[in-house]
Amino acid sequence: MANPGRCGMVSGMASQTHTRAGFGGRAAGWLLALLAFFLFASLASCIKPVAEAGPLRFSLSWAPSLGVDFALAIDGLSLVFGMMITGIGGLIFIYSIAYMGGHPRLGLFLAELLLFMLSMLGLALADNLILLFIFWELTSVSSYLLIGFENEKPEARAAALQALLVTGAGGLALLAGFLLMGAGGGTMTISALNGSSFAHGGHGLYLPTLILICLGAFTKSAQFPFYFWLPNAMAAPTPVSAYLHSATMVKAGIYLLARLSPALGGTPEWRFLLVGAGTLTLLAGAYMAVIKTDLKQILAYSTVGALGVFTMALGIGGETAAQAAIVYIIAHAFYKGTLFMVAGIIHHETGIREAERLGGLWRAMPATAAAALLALLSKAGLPPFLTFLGKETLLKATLDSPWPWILTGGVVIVSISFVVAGAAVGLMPFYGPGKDYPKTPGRVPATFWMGPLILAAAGLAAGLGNGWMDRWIVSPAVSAVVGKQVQIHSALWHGLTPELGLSALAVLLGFGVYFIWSRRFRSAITWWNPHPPEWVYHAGLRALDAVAIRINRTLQSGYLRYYIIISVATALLVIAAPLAGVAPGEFHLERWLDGHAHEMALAVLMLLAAVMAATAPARMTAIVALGVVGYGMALFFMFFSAPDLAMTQFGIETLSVILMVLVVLRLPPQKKYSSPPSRLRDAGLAIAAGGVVTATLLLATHFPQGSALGDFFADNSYISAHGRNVVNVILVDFRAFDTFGEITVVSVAAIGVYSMIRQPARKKKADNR
Amino acid sequence: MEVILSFLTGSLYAAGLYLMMRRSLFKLILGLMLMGHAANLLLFTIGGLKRGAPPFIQEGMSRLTGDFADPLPQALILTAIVIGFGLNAFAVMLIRRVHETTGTDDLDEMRHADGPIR
Amino acid sequence: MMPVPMIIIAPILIPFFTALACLAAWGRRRVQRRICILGAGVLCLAGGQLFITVWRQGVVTLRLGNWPAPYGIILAADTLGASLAAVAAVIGLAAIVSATYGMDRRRETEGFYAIAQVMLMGACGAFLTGDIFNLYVWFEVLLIASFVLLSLGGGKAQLEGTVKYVALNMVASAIFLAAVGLFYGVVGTLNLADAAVKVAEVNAPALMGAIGLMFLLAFGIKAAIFPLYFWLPAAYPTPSFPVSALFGGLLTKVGLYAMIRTHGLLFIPHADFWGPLLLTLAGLTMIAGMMGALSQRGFGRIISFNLVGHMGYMLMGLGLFSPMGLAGAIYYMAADMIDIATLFLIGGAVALATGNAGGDTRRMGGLWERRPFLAALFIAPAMSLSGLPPMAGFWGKLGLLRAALADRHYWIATAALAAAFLTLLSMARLWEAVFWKPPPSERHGGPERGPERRPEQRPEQRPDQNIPFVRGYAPILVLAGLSLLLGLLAEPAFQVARSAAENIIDPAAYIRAALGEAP
Amino acid sequence: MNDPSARKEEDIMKASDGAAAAAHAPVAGKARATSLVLSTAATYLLPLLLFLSVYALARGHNLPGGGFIGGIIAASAFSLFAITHDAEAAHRALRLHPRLYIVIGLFLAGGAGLAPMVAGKPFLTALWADAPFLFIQEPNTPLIFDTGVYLVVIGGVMTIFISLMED
Repeated sequence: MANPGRCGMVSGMASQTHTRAGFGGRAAGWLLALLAFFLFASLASCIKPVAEAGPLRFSLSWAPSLGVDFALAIDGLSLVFGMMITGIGGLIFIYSIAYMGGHPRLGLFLAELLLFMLSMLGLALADNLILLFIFWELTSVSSYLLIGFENEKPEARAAALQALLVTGAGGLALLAGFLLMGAGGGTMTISALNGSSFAHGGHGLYLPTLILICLGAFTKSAQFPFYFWLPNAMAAPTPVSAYLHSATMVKAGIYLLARLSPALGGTPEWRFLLVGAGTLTLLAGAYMAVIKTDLKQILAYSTVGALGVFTMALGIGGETAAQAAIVYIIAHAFYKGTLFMVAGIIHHETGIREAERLGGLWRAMPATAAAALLALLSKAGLPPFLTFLGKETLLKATLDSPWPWILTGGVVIVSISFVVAGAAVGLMPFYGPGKDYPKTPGRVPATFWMGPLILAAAGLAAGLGNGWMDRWIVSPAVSAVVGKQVQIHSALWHGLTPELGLSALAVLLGFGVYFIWSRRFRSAITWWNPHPPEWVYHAGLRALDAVAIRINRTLQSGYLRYYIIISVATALLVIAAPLAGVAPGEFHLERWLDGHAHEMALAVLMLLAAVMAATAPARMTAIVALGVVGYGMALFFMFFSAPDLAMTQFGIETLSVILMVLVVLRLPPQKKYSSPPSRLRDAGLAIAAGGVVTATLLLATHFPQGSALGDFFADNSYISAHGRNVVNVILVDFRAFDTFGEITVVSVAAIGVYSMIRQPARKKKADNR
Repeated sequence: MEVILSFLTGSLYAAGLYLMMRRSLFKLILGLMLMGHAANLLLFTIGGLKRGAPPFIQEGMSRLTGDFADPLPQALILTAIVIGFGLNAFAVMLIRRVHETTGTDDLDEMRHADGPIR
Repeated sequence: MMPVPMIIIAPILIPFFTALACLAAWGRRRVQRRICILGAGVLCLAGGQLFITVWRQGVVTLRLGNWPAPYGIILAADTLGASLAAVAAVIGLAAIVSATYGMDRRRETEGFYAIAQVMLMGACGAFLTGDIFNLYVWFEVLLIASFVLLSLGGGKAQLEGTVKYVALNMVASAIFLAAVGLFYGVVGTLNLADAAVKVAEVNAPALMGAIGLMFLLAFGIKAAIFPLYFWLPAAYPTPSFPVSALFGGLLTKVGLYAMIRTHGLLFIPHADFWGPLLLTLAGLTMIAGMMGALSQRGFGRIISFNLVGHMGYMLMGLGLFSPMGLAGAIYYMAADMIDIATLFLIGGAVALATGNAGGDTRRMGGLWERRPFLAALFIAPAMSLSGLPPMAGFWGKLGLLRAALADRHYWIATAALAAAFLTLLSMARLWEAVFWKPPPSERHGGPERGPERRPEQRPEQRPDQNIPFVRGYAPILVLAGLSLLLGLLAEPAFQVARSAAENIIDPAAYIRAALGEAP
Repeated sequence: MNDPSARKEEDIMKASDGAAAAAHAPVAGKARATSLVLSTAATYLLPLLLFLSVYALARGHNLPGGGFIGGIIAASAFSLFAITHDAEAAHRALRLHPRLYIVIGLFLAGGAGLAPMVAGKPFLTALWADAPFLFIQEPNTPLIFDTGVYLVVIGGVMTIFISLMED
C-alpha cells in the first residue's frame, strides 16, 4: 500500500477490494473534482451580478413552523468562501487520487469528502440561522469521520472524538445562541437580522447570545483556549488536513463571525471578546508553530495563529480591518492549502514528516519545490502576493485600533512566526544536503503536484491582479461584513508608511530566526510546551466518567429494596405535599362509629393477619395469614352488597393459596436477612406510605360524590341490556371491552407460565440461538 | 365503616410495601399480593359501602331503585381481581424459576443485571 | 345508519386475532412466523389508514357495545394516539421480522410471536382508548406481555432483571389502580373526555393534587423518569434483542403518553405547581440517565440508559406545556421510539457479528471494515438520538429548546443541551468501540484493552455469524429510513405534532367528538 | 446450522425431565395412596361442580354468577382433580389441551365482539336473537362472550396448574 501508516490494517480485506476500489475510486475522484469545478464556475458566474446588483437570494420552504427555511443567499462574503470551498475542493479531490491511490476505501474517503464539501458550501450560502446550524453540524460529523478515517490508529480515533466533542459542545452553545438571537430579532433569516432590534447590544439578551455564539465560533475555529483539537486532528490523512483544517472548516467560525458582524458587531463586548481571543490565539499559534518540527504540526499551529489574526481583525471592526480579514483569509487559503499538500507529498514520498530530517528534495520533486517556494513567499507576506496587501491593511487597522501597541506587536510576532514556519516547510526539506529516507523518493505524478502548484500560482495571480480582486471580490465581501456598500482600492505601493516598515522588519526577523534556527535555539525555547487547555479536556472527561460511575453506583445499586425504598420515599414526598395543608377535621374520623361489631372484628382480624404476614418467620404461616386477608376481603364484599365479588374473590383466593403452597414448598427455609434498624426504617416508611393512602381515602370517601354512571347502569341494565345482574351486565356488555382486555391478560399469564415451565432452568446465561 | 376500611386499606398497603422492602424473594411476592388486595379494597371503599343492597334488579322490576350499591366499582374490582390473579400467578412462577436458576432466595445476591460497569 | 369507523378498532383486533392464530399454531415455527409477520404488516397498514383518517376527519371515536358515552367505553383516536399507534405498528413489524433470525428456536416457537402481538395490541389499546379504567386494563395487558417476553428463555441476569421489573411495575399498577378508584370516587366518571369537563367542577385541591400525583407516580414508574427508573437498565438489555427493541420502542412511551393524555385532566388546575415539578424531574432524568449511559460498557445497557435520559426530553415538553414545547415532545417521542428500537436491533446484529452475546463493547470492534453496511445504518439513529440534523431527533429537540427559551426556562434548556452533549459523547464512544476499534484479537496493547482472555481460544466466539440481509438488515434499514424521513419531512411531521399538541392543550374537539350527541 | 447442538440440548432436557419425573413419582404415588378418599370424592365431585359452573355461567346475567365465577368453579374442580390424581389424569379429564381452551375462549369472546361488526354495529354490541336455540331461550352475543370468558378462565387456571404439577 502506498501509505506507510496503513500497514497492518485489514490486510485480508485489502487484497479482496484492492483492484475493485482502485479504478472505480480514481474515476470517482475525477468525477467529483469535475463536480467541484462546476460548482466553482457556477459561483464565479455570480461574481458580476453580486458586485453590481447586490446579493442573490433563493428560498425554499422547509419547516416554517420551526422557523427553518431552505434559504440561500449569495453575497460577496459567501462567494469568497464558496469559491474557496469548491475551488480548493476540486484540487483536493485530484490530489486525493494520488495520495490515497490504491487505498481499499478510497471510495468511502471521497464520499465523506464530498459530504463535507457540500455541507461546507451549504454553511457558506445559508441565509437562515437554523439552516446554517444544520450545515455546521454536518461539517462536524463529516470531519469526525474524516479525522478518524485511519480508524485502526488509536490517536486518530482519539483526535476524531476530541474534535467532535469540542466542536459539538460549541455547536450546542451556538444553537442556543441562534435561538436566542432569532427570538430576540424576530426572525431566523440572517439577512433580515442585520437591522433588527437585536443589533448593537440593544437587547437584554445580547451578551449571553454573543457569548454563546462566540463559543460556537471559537471552538470551530480553534481559538484560544479551544485550539488544541486542531493540531491533534492532523492524524487525518493529509488531503483532509489541507482541506478541512487549513482552508475551509476551521474558517467556518470566522465566516460566522464575519456573517453576523453587521447584526452583532461593533459593541465593546464584541470587540473585547474577539480581539482578546484572537490575540491570545495568534500568540499561542505563533509560539507553538516555531517549536514544532513535524511538518503538519508546524502548519497546524501556524493555522491557529492565522485564525487568531482573522478573529482579531473582525473584532477590531471597521472597513480597514474587515478588508484585512477578507484579504488575509483568501491569501491564507492559497498558501496554507499549498503547504499542506506539499507536506503530504513529502511525507508520502519519503515517509518522513520531521522538518530536520529532510533536505535536498528539490531535485526529486522540482514542481513541488516550486509550489512550496511560491507558498512560502506568500506566507512570508512579500509583494506582490496577496498576503502582503493583507498584512499592510491589517497593520494599518491595528495601528488605528484602541490598543495599537499590543495588537501591532502581536501581528508582527505572528508574522515572524509565519516566516519561520513557512520556511521550515517550504525551504528546509528541499534545499541543503540530501538525507537518508526510508523510501527513495521517486517521480511525483502530475496529479500529485498539480493541485499545490495551481493553488500557489493562483495565489500569485490574485496578488498581481489586486485591482480586479478589489473590485469584484474584496469589495462585495467587505460590504457584507460591514453591512454597507463600500468600495476598496488597494495598491502594492503606497509610499514609505510605518506599516511597510513593520512588514519588512517582520520578514527580515523571520528569515533571520530561520537561518539561525538550530537545535540549541529550539531547545532553548521548547522547554515550555503549554498544553493546559488540552489537559483540561482530558481531566474533564476523566472527571465526567468518574462522576458518572459514582452516580450510577449510588443510584443503580442493584438492590431491589433500595429501588423500592426510593420510589416509596419519592411517593411520600410528592403526595404528602398537597395533603399537608388539610386540617385534621376534614378527615371526619368520627364516622368510624357507623361500623357494625362483626365488621370491626373482621377488620381487626385482617389487620392482625396483615401484620402477621409481614413478620411471620415461617412461610406457611405467612401464606395462611395472606389467605385470611383474602377471605376477609371476600367477607367484606359479602357484607357490603357485592355477592359476585365475594364469590370471585373466594374462588381466586383459594386458587392463589393452592398455587402459593405448591410453589413455596420447594423454596428453601426462610432466613432472616435484615438487621433491626433497617427493619425499623422500612416499617416507618411503609407505615407513612400507608398513612398517605388512608388520608387520601378518608378525604375521598367524605367527598360528596355522585356518579351518573351508576344510575345509567341501574336504569338500562334490564331494559336495554336484558340482564338483572347489573355487575355481570357491565362486565359482558356495558364495559365488555375491559373484560376483553382482562381475559387477554389471564391468557398471556397462563401462556407465560407454560413456556417458562417448559424451558428448563439454566444455571448459565445462554444466548446462542 | 369507610373510616375503618380506609385504615385497613392503609395498613394493607403498609404491610405490602414493608414486605417488598425485604430481601427475600418470597416476601416480595407476598408483598405484591397484599398490595393487590389493598388496591381492591381501596376501590371497594371508594365506591360507597351499602349493606344489603346488591345491584340486582328484582323480578318484576325493570330498574334498580332505592339506595343500591354502585355496581360500577364492583365490576371494576372484579376485573382487577382477575387481572391481579393472572399477574400474581405469573409472578409466583417467576420467583420459583428465579430461585431454581440462581439457587438463592436472597434478592441482594441478584445484582447481575446491574451494577456500576457492565 | 351512520357508518361505523371500524378502522379505529382494527389496530387492537388485528394483533388480537394474529396472536390467537399464533397460539393455535403453537410450536410450529414457520407457520407462526408467517402469520405473525402478515399480522404485523396488516397492522402497519391499518395504523397508517387510521392516521390518515384522523388527519383528514379529526378525532375519530367508536362507542364500544354501542353504548353512549360516557357510560360505555369509547375509543377515541386523535392525532397523538393515531400517530403513535402507527409508529408502534412499524416498530412491531421490524422487531418481529428481526426475531426470525435473532432468536433461539425455543423462545421463538414458545410464545414470542403470540405475546409480541399481544404487546402491540396493548400498546394500540392504550393509545386509542378514551376511558381511564380501560387504559388501566391495557397497561396490564402490556405489563403481562412484557413480563412474559422478558422472562422468555430465562438466563440468570435476565430473570434477575425480570424480578426488578415485575416488582416495580406491579407497584406502579397498584398505585394506578388506586388512583383510578379515587378519581372515580371524586369525579364520578371514567371517560376521559367527560372527566375533562367534570374535573373543573370538583373543588378539592388537596385531594385532586394527591390523586394527580399518584397518577404521576404510576405513569412515572412506567415511563422510567427520575428517580423511578432503576428497574429499566436492569431489565431492558437482558432479553433477546427483538424483545428489547419492542420494549424500548413501546413501553416507556406508553407511560409518557398516559401522562400527556391525562395531564389536562389532572394537572391543569395547579399548573404553577406541576410545571416546575415536571421540569425538575425532566432535568434530573436527563442528567441521571445520560450519566448512567456514560458509566456503562454494554451495548444494550448504554442504549437503555440513553432511553432513560431521553425520557427527560419528553417530560420537559410536558412540563413546558406550550404548543411548541408539547409539539416538540411529541415529535421527539416518535423519533425516540424509532431510534431506540433501531439501536436495540443494531445491538442484536452487532452481538451476532462479534459473537459477543452479552453485548460487552470492550470485546467488540472491527465492524466498520467487516460490516460496513451495519455501521452505516448505525449512524442514522445515533445522529438522531444525539440531536444532530437533519435527523428526526434534531427537530424535536429544536422545538423543545425554542419553547423553553421562549418561556425563559433557561436552566432546563441548559440541561437539555448538556444531555445532548452527553448523548453525543455516548454515541461516539459506542461507535468507536464497536465499529472503529480493531477487534480484540487484532489489538496490540494500548490502554483500551478489554477484559478478554485469550480470545482465539474462546469456542463460543464466532465472530462471523451471517446476518441475513432481508430479515437482518431490512428492519433496521426501514426504521433508520423512517427516522431520516421524519427529519427531512420536518414540516409535515411537525404539523402533525403541533396539531396533536394543540388537541391536548385545548381538548374541546376531543371532548366534543368523544361525548358525541350523548346527553 | 447448529442442529446437532440443538438436538443435544433436547436430549439433555428429555433426560432431565425423565429424572424429574422419576424423582416425583414416589411422592405422587404416596399422595395418591394417602388420599384415596379424597381422590374418589374428587372424581365424583368433578361432574357435579362442572354442572354447577355451567349453571353459574348461564344464569350470570340475572343472578350472581357469570363467566368468571363459573370458570373459577370449573377450574377449582379440575384443580382438585389434578391435585388428588395427577396431571395426566387432569389432562384426560379436560380432553383438550388447556391451551386450546384459551384459544377457543378468546376466539368466542373476540367472535362475539366481531359478529355485530358484520351488521355494521360497533365491536361488542350485544345482539339478541328472538328464536330459542336448543335449551337457551334467548341466544345472545353477551352470553357467547361470557362463555369465552368462562373457557379462558378454565384454560388459564388449568394451564398454570398443570404446568406447575408437571414441572
